Amino acid sequence: MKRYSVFAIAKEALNYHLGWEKAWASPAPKKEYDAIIVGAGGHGLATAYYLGKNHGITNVAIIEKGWLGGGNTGRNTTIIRSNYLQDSSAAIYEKARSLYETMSQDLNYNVMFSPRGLLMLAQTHHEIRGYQRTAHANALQGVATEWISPAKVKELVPIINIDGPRYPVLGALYQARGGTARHDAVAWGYARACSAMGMDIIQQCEVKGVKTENGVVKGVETSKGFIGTKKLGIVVAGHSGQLADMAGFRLPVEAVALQAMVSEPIKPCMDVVVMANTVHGYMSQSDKGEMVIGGGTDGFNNFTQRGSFHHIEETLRALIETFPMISRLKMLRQWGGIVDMTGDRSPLISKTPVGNCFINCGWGTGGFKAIPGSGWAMAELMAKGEPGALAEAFNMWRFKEGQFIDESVAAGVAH
Amino acid sequence: MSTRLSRGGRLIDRSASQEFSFNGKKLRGLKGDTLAAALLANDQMLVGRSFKYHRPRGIVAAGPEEPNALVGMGRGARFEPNQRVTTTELFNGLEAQSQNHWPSLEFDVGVINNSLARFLPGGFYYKTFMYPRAAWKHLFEPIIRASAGLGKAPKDRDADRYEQAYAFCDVLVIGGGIAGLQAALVAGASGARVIVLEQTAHWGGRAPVDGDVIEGAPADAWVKSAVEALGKMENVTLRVRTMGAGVYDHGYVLAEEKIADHTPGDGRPKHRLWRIRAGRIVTATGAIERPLSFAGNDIPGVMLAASVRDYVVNFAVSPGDRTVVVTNNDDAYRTAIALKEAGLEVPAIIDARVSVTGDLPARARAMGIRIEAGRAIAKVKGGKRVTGVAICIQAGEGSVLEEIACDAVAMSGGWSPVVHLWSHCGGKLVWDTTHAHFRPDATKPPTNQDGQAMVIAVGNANGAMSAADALADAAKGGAAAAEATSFKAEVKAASATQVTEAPMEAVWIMPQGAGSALKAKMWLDYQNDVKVSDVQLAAREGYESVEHTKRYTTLGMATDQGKLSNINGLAILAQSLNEDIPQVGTTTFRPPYTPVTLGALAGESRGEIFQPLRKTPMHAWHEAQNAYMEPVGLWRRPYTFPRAGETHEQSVHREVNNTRTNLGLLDASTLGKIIVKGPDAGKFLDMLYTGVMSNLPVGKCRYGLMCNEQGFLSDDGVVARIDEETWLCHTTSGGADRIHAWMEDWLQCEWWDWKVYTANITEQLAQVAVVGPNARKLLEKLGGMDVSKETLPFMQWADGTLGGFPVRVYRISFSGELSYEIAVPASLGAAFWEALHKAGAEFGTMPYGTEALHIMRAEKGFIMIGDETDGTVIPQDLNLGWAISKKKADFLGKRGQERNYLASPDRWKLAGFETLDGSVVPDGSYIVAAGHNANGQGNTQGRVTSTYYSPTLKRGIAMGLIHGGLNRIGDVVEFNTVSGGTVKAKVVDPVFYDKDGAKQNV
Amino acid sequence: MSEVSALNHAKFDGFASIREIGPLGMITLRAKPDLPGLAEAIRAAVGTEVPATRRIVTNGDKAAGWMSPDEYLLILPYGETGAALAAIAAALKGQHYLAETVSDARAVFRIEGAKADQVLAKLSPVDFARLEPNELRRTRAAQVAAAFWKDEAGYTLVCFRSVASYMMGLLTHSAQNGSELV
Amino acid sequence: MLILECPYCGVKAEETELSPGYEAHLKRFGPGSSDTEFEDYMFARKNPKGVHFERWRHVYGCGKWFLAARCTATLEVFGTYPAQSAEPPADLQAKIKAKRPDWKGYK
Repeated sequence: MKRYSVFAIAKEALNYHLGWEKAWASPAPKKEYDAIIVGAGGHGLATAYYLGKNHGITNVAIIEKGWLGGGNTGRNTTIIRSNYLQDSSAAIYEKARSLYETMSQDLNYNVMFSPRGLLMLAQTHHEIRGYQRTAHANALQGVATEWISPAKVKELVPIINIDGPRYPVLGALYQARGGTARHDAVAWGYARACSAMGMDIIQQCEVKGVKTENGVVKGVETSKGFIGTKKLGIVVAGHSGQLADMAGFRLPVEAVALQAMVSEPIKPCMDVVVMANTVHGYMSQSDKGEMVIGGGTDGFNNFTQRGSFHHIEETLRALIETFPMISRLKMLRQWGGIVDMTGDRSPLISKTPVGNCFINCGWGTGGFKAIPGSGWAMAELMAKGEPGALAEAFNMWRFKEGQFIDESVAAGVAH
Repeated sequence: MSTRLSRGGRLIDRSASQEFSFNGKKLRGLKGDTLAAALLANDQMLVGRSFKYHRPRGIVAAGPEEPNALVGMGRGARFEPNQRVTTTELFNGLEAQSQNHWPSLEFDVGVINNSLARFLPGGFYYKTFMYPRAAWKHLFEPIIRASAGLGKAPKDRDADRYEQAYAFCDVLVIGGGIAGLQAALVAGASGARVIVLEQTAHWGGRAPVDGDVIEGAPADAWVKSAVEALGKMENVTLRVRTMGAGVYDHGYVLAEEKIADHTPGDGRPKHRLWRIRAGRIVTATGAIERPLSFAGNDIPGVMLAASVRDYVVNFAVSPGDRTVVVTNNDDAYRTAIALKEAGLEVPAIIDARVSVTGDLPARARAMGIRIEAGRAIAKVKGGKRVTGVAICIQAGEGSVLEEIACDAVAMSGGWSPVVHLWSHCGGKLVWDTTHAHFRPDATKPPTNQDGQAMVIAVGNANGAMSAADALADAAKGGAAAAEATSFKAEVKAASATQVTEAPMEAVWIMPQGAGSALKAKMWLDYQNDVKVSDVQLAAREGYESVEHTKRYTTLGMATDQGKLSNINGLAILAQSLNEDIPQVGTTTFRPPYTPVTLGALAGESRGEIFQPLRKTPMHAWHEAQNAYMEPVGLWRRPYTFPRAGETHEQSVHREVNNTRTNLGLLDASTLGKIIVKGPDAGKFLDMLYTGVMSNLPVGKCRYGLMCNEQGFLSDDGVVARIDEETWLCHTTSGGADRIHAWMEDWLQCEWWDWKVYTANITEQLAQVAVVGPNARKLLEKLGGMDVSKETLPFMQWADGTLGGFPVRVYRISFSGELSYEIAVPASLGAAFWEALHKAGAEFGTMPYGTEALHIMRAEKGFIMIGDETDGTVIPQDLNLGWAISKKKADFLGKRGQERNYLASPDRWKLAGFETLDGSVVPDGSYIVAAGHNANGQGNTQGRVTSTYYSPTLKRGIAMGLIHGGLNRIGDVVEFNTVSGGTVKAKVVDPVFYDKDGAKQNV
Repeated sequence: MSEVSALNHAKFDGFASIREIGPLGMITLRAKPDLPGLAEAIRAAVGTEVPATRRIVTNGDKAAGWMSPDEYLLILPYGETGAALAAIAAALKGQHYLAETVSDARAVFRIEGAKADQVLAKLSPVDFARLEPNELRRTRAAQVAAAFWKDEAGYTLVCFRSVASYMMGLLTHSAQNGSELV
Repeated sequence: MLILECPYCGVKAEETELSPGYEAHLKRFGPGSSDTEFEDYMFARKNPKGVHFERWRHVYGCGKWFLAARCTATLEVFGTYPAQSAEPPADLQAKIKAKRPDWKGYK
C-alpha cells in the first residue's frame, strides 16, 4: 500500500496524478475463506479490519451486493457521540468514539473526524432530569460529558434561539469530544486497509443462499458462485432479515426508512452538532458548509430508501423554531436510508442459532457512530466464537429474557 | 462586452426601467428581465467565485441549471444566500451581492487555491492533513471549515410568511412548454381535472426562442392560444412560478410556488408549498443543454449555446459582440443564426463533427457564417473574461491551428432530458445512443399504490427532441394520463414544421486526444471545481461506482446537483473504465428538482402556531397571574405562581407550606378522563389494570396501574365506578390520548366481540383539586351538597352542586392532605376557579403548580409516572404489588412480568433516601457499588428517581431504586455526582410525611 | 354564571370570514347502526334519522352526524343536552350504548365566503371539490384533529376546545388577504 | 406519502391522517404460554421485502383500526380490510397471488 501524505501528493502532482494506485483491489472470489463478512458497509469492513488487525485473521472475504459503503454508511448525518445512558451502549459507543480519534492515522486515510462538540438540548423539565441522569451515568462510565447552562449553549451555538416561546433551551448535555466524520471516507479507509492486508473485497456480488450442514455454516451461494467459509458474519443492516431467512432463523428486526437532508452550503455559522429531541431534529454544518439535518423514522416497514415527506416537514418546523435564521436557506437534497430496528432499538452483535454464523445488525438510526466499536466487538465475537465484554449484552436472546437495553428511558434517543 | 441590444426582447418591457444594485453598484434593467439578463445587459459577466479554487465565474446558463451565478439577495430579515440569478425575476430595488470571495469579487485572495490546483486534485484531503494528529483539529480543519460554504449565513428571523396548500387532480402536468400545454389540452378536453405547473413566469418554454413554427404560425401565437383555451376549461388550473420539486409515492407531488419573490414585502406569502395528489403525473420538463469539455471552458464568457440564444431573443441581451459557437449538434446553429440576425458577429462555428449537413447549418452557411467541421477548441483564452479561442482538430491532441479573437463562446454538447421527477420514485432510464442521453424507460416507470405507472414523460423530457415530435408525444402522453384516470381522451396534436436535423455526435472530451495538461483545465462541475482529470483520477484509484466517483470528487454535489455535469462526468468515468455509459449508470436523483426554501417546508408552523398549544379553561387566568408555565405534552401547566420578588424555588415552597397548612388550589384539568361503559366493561378493565376494577362498588374510587404487554408500568390513576355499567378512568396528563388509544386498540383488534364503549371526555371537564386542612370549609361555604366525612368519605365520589356550579366531587388525594377533586363543565371552569379563589380568600387559598404537586406527592412516597417509571420499571419494583391482583388469570403485562429478568429478585426496588447532611441528592444520580465491570465502567446498585428539598421536613428527601429495596433500610449508600464525588445517604421508608394517612382521612 | 365558548366568539375577516361560535350542545353517542331503538333515540334527541356513513343530517338547529361505524355526533342547543340524554336513555333502555355530553370539549368555527374552501385547503388533506353537501369529513387541520361540513354559506368546523386558539391562529393565517389560492 | 382507503368510512386517507401499527394478525400469548411463544408474539416480526400485512388506525378520521396488505418494496397496496378479521379476506389473498405469483401466503 502506497502511503498517503502531503509529500506523496506533491510528488504525484508533478505527473498529473497518473501514478496513484487503486485504493483497494477487486479480485475474483477464492473457493474458501477463513471468514466471510456479508456486507461491505462501515460495520462489515470494520469487522474485517479488526479480524485482521486484532486477531490475525486475514484470509477474509467481504462480499457486497452493491458497492462498498453504498448503504447507510454513505447516507447518514455522520454524527459521532457516546453519551448514552445504559452501560452496554455507553461502552461500545465510547469504544467507537475513541477509535475514531485515531482512525485517520490508523488507516492512513483522513476520515476527518471532527470532535467539534455535541449538544443534546433539554427543552422540558423532564428532559433536564433525563440528561442529568445520563450525565451521572456517563461519569461512572468514563464518558466525558457535562451538563451546561443555556448561556453556555448560546455561547457555543450563537445562532440558536434559547428563549423560544415554546421550547426554551433549559440547558444541554454536552459532549465536547463528540462530533462528526466524513462518512464515505470511513468505508473507503477501512476498505483500503483491508485490501492491503490481503483481504478480498468482492463488490457486485449478491448472496443468494447460506449453506449449512448439521446446523453449522459452510458457505454462501452468491451471484458469483459458491464460496466456502469457516465462519460467516452477517452485517447487512436493513437486509439482515433476508440473510437470516437464508440461514434459517428469524430476527427481531424490522426495516423502516429514516430520512435526512442537506441545505445549500453557507459560510460557517454553527461549529457544534445540536440535537433537539423534544422537537425531533438534529443539525450540524458540514465541512462544505451544508446544514446536515436528520429527522424521524417512518412507522411502517419499507425497503424503498424513500421516506414519507411529512417527517422532513416536522423536523424543519422544529429546527426553524430553534434556529430561526435557517428559514431562508434552501433544501438542496433529501434522501432516505433503510434502518433496521430491534424491539429495544439497540443493536445485535450475537451468535445465532446456526453454528459459526454471527449477526451484527439492528443499529437503527445510530449506526455510523458505532462503526469502529461494532467492528471491534464483532471481530472478537467471530474470532473467539464467544462475545467479549463489549458485545455480550447485545445478544439476540435478551428479548426472551426481558433484559432490554433501552436508551429511550431518560429523554434519550437511540440515534 | 455583453450589452442590451436596441431591438427585440420578447419578455421585456422597455418602457419599465427597474433599478437594482450589484455589490453596491447601482444598475438598471427592464421589467421582464431575469437578474441574469439585467447583469449581462450591464456587462457584468463576472458574478462569483468557484467553491474550491475561487476561480472567476460568469453566467453559464439561463435557467435552473445555472451552477455559477449565485448571489446573496436582500438584507437583514430578508437576506437570502445562494439565489440563482438566472431564475430570479428582476424587481425595482433588488439588492444583490456576489459570494465566496475576499476581499472583493475582482480581487479574491482565495484564488491562491487556483495556483495550487495541481496539488489539490479530487479527494486530496483524504490523503493528507493527518500528521501530526493534533494538527487536524487545530490547524487543517479550521482552515477547511473557514473556507467552506458559498453564501453568507443569514442572521435574523425571517420576515416573510409561508404557507402550504393541498390540491388534487387526475392529471398533473409539470412543465408549461409546448409539450406540457399540448398534454394539458388533450387531458383537459377529456374532462379530467388537470393542473399545469410552470416554474417560470412565462408559458411556452423554449419553442418561441427556438423559432419553432406550430400550426403554421410562430410558436408564441400557438402558446397564447393554448393558454387561452386551457384558461377557459373549468377543469384545468394553470399555475406559473411553481416548480414541481419532487415526486413521492402514491402520486404525491411537492411543488413550490414563488408568490412574492419578485414583490418582496407586499404582505403576501413569500412561497407556498403545494402538496398535490395526482392520479397521473405528466412530466413535460424539457431538456438541459450540456457543456462541452474543453480546456478553459469555465472562463466567464463561455456559455451554453441555447442560453446565449435565450438572452438574445427573450431579453435582447447579447453576451458578447463576437461569439464563437462550438458544438457537436445542429441545434447550436440556431444560436449562431439568432446572433447573426441580431446584428452580432459569429466569427466561426466550431463543429466537432466531420460531416455537417442539415437545414440549420445550411442556413448558417447561407448567412455567411464560417463553419469549421471536425474542429475543436483546444483552449479558451482569457482570465476573468474570454478573449479568444484556439482551434484544433477534434480527432487530434490539441495542436493549435488558429486563434480566433472573441468575447463569448456558445457551446453545446447535446441535450439531456430532465428526468429528475421521473426518477424520484424509482422510474428507470434507458441510454439513447442517437442523442447520447438518458431518457425515461417507459417500460420501467415509477408505480403507484395500484402498481400502475404513475408518471408519463413527454416531449423533450421523454427524448422527443423536435417540436413536432414533442407535440405528438405530449398529445399521446396527455391522453394516456387521462385514460388511466378513467376519462376518454382523443390524441390530437398540433402540427409543427419539422426541421431536418443531422444526428449529433457524442463528444466527451475536446479534442479527443487531449493530454493531461489540457484535461486538468476541462471543467465538468463549475461550482465544485471538478475537472475531467479528477474523474479520471477517481477511476484510476478504484472509485469505480458512479456513486464513489461522485462522492470522491464531489461531482454533481453542488447546488445545481449536477444538472450540467452529471452526464459529462459519467461519460468520462465510463471511458476511463472502458465501459459503456449505461453500464456505469447514473447517481440517484433525489428531490427537490431545484432547492426549496426551508421556510416553505415549515409552512404556517411558526411562532404562535408552530405547534398546537393546549390550554385548559383556566389557562388565561394562569397567564394573567404570571404563572411560570411548563410544557406537559402539548399542554402548558403552571409550574408555580411566583409573587413579586420570589424565586421559583421560594414560590414553590410557599405553595407547599400553604397547602399543607391552609388551602391550595390546583388546576388538574389536564388529567385524562375516559368513560368505559358496557356489559363487559368490568371484564375489560380487569384486563387493562393490574388490579381488579370489576368489583369496585358504585360510588367508590380505586387506584389502578396499567402495564404494557411487556409488563412495564405505563400509566396510573384513580378509577371511579359511576353506575352498574359505567366506569370513569383517570389517566395521567400525558396519558389521556395514549391510554384511550390503547383501550380502543384492544377493543377493536383483540376483543372485538366484547361489549364495551369508551369515550375520552378529558376536555369536557375542568377539574380542580381543592387541597389542605381548610378544603372542606371552603366547599361548605360554597354550599349545595354534603361534603362531610360521613357522606363523602375518602375514595368516594358524589354528584351535586357547589356554589351553584354542577359538579362531580371525588375524595381523592395525591398530596396526603384533605383533598377534593372537583369536575365542572369546561365552559364553567374559569368561573368556578375564580369562585373558589374568591370564597377561599378567608381560608388562605393559594393556587399551586406542578412542582409543589410533585414535592407533596414525594413527601408522601407516591410514585409519579415518568419519574419513578421510565418504561423499564414494573409495579413490583415500586412496591406496588398490593395493586396487582394475584387471583386474575390474565391482565395486560402479566405474561411479560413472568420473564426471567423481570421476575428476578435482583431487580432494583423503591426505597426512600435521606442524605446524611440534609442536602438534596443530585437529580439523576446513581448509587455506586464497589468495583468496575468488564468494560471498566463503575458498578452501580441503584439510582435516584425523585429528589427534592422538602419544605415540610426542611431537608432533602429522595426516592430511588436500589438493589434490595426496603430490605436495605438503615444502610448508608453513596450517590455519585457528575464531578466525580459522592453524597452519602441513608436508606429509609419512602413515606416521609404522615405515614398513617391521618391528615387525608379527616 | 353562564357558559362561555373557548375563545369568546373571536373573529377574523380576510378573504374569508372566520367566526368562533358556540358553545353548541353536543352528545357523542356510541352504538352500532343496527341497535334496536337507535333510530328512535336519535329522532327523540335531535329529530333526524340515523345518518348514513360520513353524512350529517340537519334539522333546524339540530343535527346528527356519522363519526365512525359505531359513533354519532348529535348537535343541538346547548341547554338541551340533558333532556336529549334522557330521551336517548329511554329509547335505548337495556341496550348496549354510550352517550355522553361533549359540548364543552369542543370549539366550533364558521368559515364563510366564496373562497372559504381555500382557507381549509391550506390545512387539510381533503379534496374540497369532491366534498359532498352533507358530508361530515373528519380529518386533520395542520397538526390537530378536526371535523367539518359545508352548507350554502360556508363551513362549520369542530375541533377540541383546548386547541381552539391554535385553530383560530391557523384559520387566521390561512385567510389573510392576498393569499387566495386562485 | 401513502394513501390507504379506510374500509370503514371509505375515505382515501393520506398517511398523515393515519397512524401505523406494524404487523397484523399477531396472535396474543398471555400467561401460560412458553417463553418462545411470548417472544415470538412480542418481537419476532415479519420483515419481508414484498407483501406485508400491517395495522393502521384512521386516527384523524373515524378512529378505527384496519389492516392493509402492502408491498414493502414497491409500496403497492393490495387492499385494506377491517381489523376484526382473523385472516386476510380470500379475495384479497387471491388478488395478491395473481399479482405476486411467488408470494408464499400471509402466515
